[in-house]
Amino acid sequence: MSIVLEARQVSKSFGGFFAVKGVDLKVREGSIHALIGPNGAGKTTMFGLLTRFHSTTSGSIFLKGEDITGKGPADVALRGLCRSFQISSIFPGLTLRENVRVALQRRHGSSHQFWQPSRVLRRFDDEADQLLHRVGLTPLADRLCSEVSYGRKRALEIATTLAMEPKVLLLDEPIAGMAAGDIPMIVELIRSVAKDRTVVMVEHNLSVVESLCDRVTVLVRGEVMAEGSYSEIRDNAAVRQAYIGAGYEV
Amino acid sequence: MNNKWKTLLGAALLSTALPMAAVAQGGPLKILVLDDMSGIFAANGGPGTLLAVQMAVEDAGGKVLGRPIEIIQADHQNKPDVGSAQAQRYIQEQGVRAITLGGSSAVGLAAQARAAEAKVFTLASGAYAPNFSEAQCSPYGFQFAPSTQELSRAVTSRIVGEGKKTWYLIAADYVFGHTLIADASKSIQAAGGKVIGQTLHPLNSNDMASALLTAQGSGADVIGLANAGTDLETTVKQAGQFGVGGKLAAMMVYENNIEALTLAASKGMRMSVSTYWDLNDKTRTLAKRMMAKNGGKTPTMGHMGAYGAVTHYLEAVKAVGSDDPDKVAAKMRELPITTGIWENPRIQANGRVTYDMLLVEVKTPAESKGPNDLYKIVAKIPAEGLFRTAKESGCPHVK
Amino acid sequence: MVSASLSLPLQRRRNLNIILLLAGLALLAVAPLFLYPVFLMKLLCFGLFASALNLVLGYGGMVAFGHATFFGGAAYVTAHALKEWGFGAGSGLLIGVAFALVTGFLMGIIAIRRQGFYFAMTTLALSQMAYFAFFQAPFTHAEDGIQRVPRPDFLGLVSLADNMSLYYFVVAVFLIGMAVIWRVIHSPFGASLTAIRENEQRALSLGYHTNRYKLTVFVISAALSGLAGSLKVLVFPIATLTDVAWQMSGEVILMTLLGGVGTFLGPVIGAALVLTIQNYMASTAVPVTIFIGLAFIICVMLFRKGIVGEIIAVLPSSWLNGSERQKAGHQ
Amino acid sequence: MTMIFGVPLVALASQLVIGLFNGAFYALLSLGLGVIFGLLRVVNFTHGAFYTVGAFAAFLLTSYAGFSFWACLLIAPLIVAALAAVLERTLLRKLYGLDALYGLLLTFGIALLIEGLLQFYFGVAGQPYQVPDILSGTSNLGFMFLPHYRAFAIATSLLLCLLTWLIIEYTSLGAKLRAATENSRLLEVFGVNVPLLLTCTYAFGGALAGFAGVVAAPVFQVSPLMGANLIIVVFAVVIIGGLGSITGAIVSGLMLGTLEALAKVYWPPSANLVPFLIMAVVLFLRPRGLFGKGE
Repeated sequence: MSIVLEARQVSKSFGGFFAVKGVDLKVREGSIHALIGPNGAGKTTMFGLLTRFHSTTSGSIFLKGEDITGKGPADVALRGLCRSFQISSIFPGLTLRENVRVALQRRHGSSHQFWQPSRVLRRFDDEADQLLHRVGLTPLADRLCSEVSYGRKRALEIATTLAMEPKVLLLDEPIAGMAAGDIPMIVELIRSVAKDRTVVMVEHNLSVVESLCDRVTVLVRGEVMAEGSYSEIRDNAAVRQAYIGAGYEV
Repeated sequence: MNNKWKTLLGAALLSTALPMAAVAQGGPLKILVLDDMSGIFAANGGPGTLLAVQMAVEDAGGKVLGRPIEIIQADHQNKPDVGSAQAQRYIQEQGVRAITLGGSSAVGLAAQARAAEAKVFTLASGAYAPNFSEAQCSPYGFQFAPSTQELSRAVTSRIVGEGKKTWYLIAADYVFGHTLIADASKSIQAAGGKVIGQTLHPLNSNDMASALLTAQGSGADVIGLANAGTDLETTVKQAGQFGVGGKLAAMMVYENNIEALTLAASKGMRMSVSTYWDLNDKTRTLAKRMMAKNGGKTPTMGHMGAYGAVTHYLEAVKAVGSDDPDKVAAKMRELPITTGIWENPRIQANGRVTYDMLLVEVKTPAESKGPNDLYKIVAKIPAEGLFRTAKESGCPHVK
Repeated sequence: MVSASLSLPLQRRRNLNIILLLAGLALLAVAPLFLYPVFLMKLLCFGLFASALNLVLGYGGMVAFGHATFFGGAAYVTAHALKEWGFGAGSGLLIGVAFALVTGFLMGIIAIRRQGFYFAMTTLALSQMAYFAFFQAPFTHAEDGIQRVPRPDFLGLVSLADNMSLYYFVVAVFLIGMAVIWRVIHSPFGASLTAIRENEQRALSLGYHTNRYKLTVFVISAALSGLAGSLKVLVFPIATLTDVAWQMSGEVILMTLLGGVGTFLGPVIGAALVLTIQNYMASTAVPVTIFIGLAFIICVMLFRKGIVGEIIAVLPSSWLNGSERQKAGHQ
Repeated sequence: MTMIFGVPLVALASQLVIGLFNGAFYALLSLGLGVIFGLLRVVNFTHGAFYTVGAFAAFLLTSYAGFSFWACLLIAPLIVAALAAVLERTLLRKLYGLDALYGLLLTFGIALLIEGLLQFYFGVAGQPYQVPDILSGTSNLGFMFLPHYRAFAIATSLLLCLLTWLIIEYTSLGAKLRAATENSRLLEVFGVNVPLLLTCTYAFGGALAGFAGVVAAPVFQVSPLMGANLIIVVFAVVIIGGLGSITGAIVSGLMLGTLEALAKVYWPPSANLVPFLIMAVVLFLRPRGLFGKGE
């Protein structure tokens, strides 16, 4: 399997403090890859670096062999590297369908026309509805986003990200803060979207990681402590030590 | 919430009740006093000019041709757009027939342009750019104030004559300062002197230090001040602090500036004026009446000029028997000016009022006999040869 | 999936818009019979200016504190073109707009590098720089301003000499300006802009180069502000420093805020209110800044939605579209 | 005569002293602005008005109550501080939860109101204020006459800047201030009265501006608009230095004053543009300002 996303010796410091230090990461095409580690390990920062929301202090990042270190977040999104955020990230004043449409109009290159009437956007409605159907939100398509539950916002977020048809999907704690009953729905959703693309996720819930992920990278204090399959990681003494030290059950 | 709405509704209703243009024929004859009422020239003109106009109307019996005379005042804040809009509005909405102009010349010129379109009289009693009666003259415009040419000429030629040949000029950056620089340079050169540099500053500046130091650095014999109002006061004050006070020559100083700077600080300064309160019996009588009403402040040539201008306008209206603009304008040029404020006054075809100018010198505190005793008259400069003639003025209305 | 016939609320909404439009047109047509036309024209100029600012302030979510540069700058350029180069009314307006467009692009490029109040302060500082540049440039004649600007014909056909014909010309330009704003708001670009305003991070992650959209809306807004400024020169034949001073930038923010940020008609209504009160204050000795200052304080403390925003808040929610419903709720 | 790029050294030196004088005001004002911004996250537009109020307070105290300049130097800043505290308690406080831009607009409105009221009572023209007798002389420095008062103004302003910097960097109060800037919730946990701290900070920033106003009164005319035009240059200073950076405020204030003076010597029309041109360049090269850290 080829490497789709790669970080080489990536570091990020904030005023002398290294949030991420010399991290190497290789994500194989088609895999579900988890980034785990205690709080403050630099996982979300790493996401920010990969998707170019943060600039790197040193090191480089490659997407499908192309050096994207100097690119901006919008550029990499258009190249098929899309992320979600730790806290649900939606457009609260728009309806669910409009939310998805925002992504569609960008992908179809119809986002800058200020001379056309907005009804031209209706041509994306069918595709938007299909995406909403896929995440089980069809009945709520016309509701305002700010009016629906947290779990549905997260599902909507995935639908919106999918609208970009990403090659690599970066999910930052997709089930965090979710009611227990909603979790299986999202897990199934991730499994199904991962069929034809690569997924990288930050996740604290290790049973979810175990059931979903092919590979796991453990970050501790900004550095890679271990990498391997879930079972390899589970048996790694240093990882257990780090996790117990941080109060986690493995 | 309810109250908020009521207020807004009230405001909205009010806005629909704006007055329409209502020019009542045969109603009161309206005169607008358009001046700087609170700014840097307010003490030169402003409220004092309003008082002078009120007195002129009072002395005319408050009426002309059986119509009451109404005075409206507006503060143009020295902003040309404000003054221009006010002139337009009061002409179109209130039917104003004559406007006295004071404060920034830029504003006066903007207002005169609007007034000329509507055949409304403009009496420039406190505006000193020559343009009022030259390039931008109006058939209904009359400039009673001296212009920068007359103001600068007497002072500069005398100082150059004393052997101080090189000049550095500090001027306010608007039409008055520009024309004053141009006129002063001309008369300095004519007298054999030379202008070696100049600095322009915005209206109402509070720090002249840099300009003064540049002037000092230039090595000029004289630092000529082509600004007015509080700008002038600031320059004189700070010049004293930087030790260049002895080099100053001001071209546009009013009594109120001297009062603010004190005699001690300005003694010996020379400038020319169109009139002075202590000139003759008529000026003394008028000035004493003004002082009685304004708390003892010395009236300036702007204040007395406004009185003289409005009086002359009203006499012309009376003589014509109507306020027909063309007839009144002709009559104003024809009638002799009788107020006695100026010596040998005459009105040229371009609307320029000419008279003998006075060269005055600020008294020392010892020479001064009272709070209003500020100047001694050094010389009288005959009008002939001092003012540009109507032909020379370049006023397009003069054939 | 989209049904051919509109849903009932949407239909009602559309009817409301049409009624409002017709009522507005009728009002504009007869207004000069009751009100001083010069005042009405001033109102239309400032209404357009405030609406242009609203594109950035309300729809772009950026507090721009330097729009006087475009308004007053275009006024200077138009005045100069009419007076010194003998341009006609139409070409005079166009050159003013072109100037504002270019200046808007330059200011935008620098300012959008920072967000929030940094953006506000940067635009303010840059516009102050422009102020001094205008002050120094010989063609603006410093404190004097450009005076006695002629009022030429439009395309050599329509005379604008008398106030009534000028009034209808100003109405026409105003309507064109407002139509452009309407189109920009209700376009794919407008939808992108809404998304960026609501959640810029998310928009970035969906491939939006958000700065480019902000720059575009900033430039459009600058150009329309320029149109308003140029139009004002036809009404008041003078261009001065007042129109490029930072107080003007503040005043137009007040108009927008008072009428309702992010509402289509709010800025026009805000402008009308501010100008009316100014008109009354002009004949009193009370400085207008006292009123402007008080209005700001009251508006920020009590009326953050503005007049039209408050009206929307009391309308039945079925009349409103998504973002209006959002606005009607608590901000 | 020694010449530097065609300008006599003497003239250059004297202009630089004037530049330093102006720079001292920039530093004092941008310092207060920076402290307020750091803690309250409010871009305080009222700052220019505080400066004006300080000058007017001195003018009124001296003209009508016979206070000396030295007494005014102490009392006027306290008056401004009291005014600031009242404004913070009654108005500004209510906006803390909202978009920070409302704070900017509110303070803008307050500034206009204060300016308008002063204009109403005193007119636009400046009111004179005498230099205290003891400082009224001038010294001949060889290259220029330096009015003692200007020297005094530079010295006091710099001293006050230094003092503020020391307090913030080296005292426990300063440590609290810096902590509150990072995380105000944390401080509440430690038992610090955060609302009070905010009021005091706003009042202190106001007092600094008021002090600058008193110092300015004898040199410039005391006029309602004196602060309005200054504040925008100070904004540029703050952007150049980096918002929230104390050092940045002081250094860039002085730097800008002197650069402005240089501009006056070499190309006078550009002098007013210089602060803003520098700001534009800095924004391009270092968007967070010369001394700014991450937001």
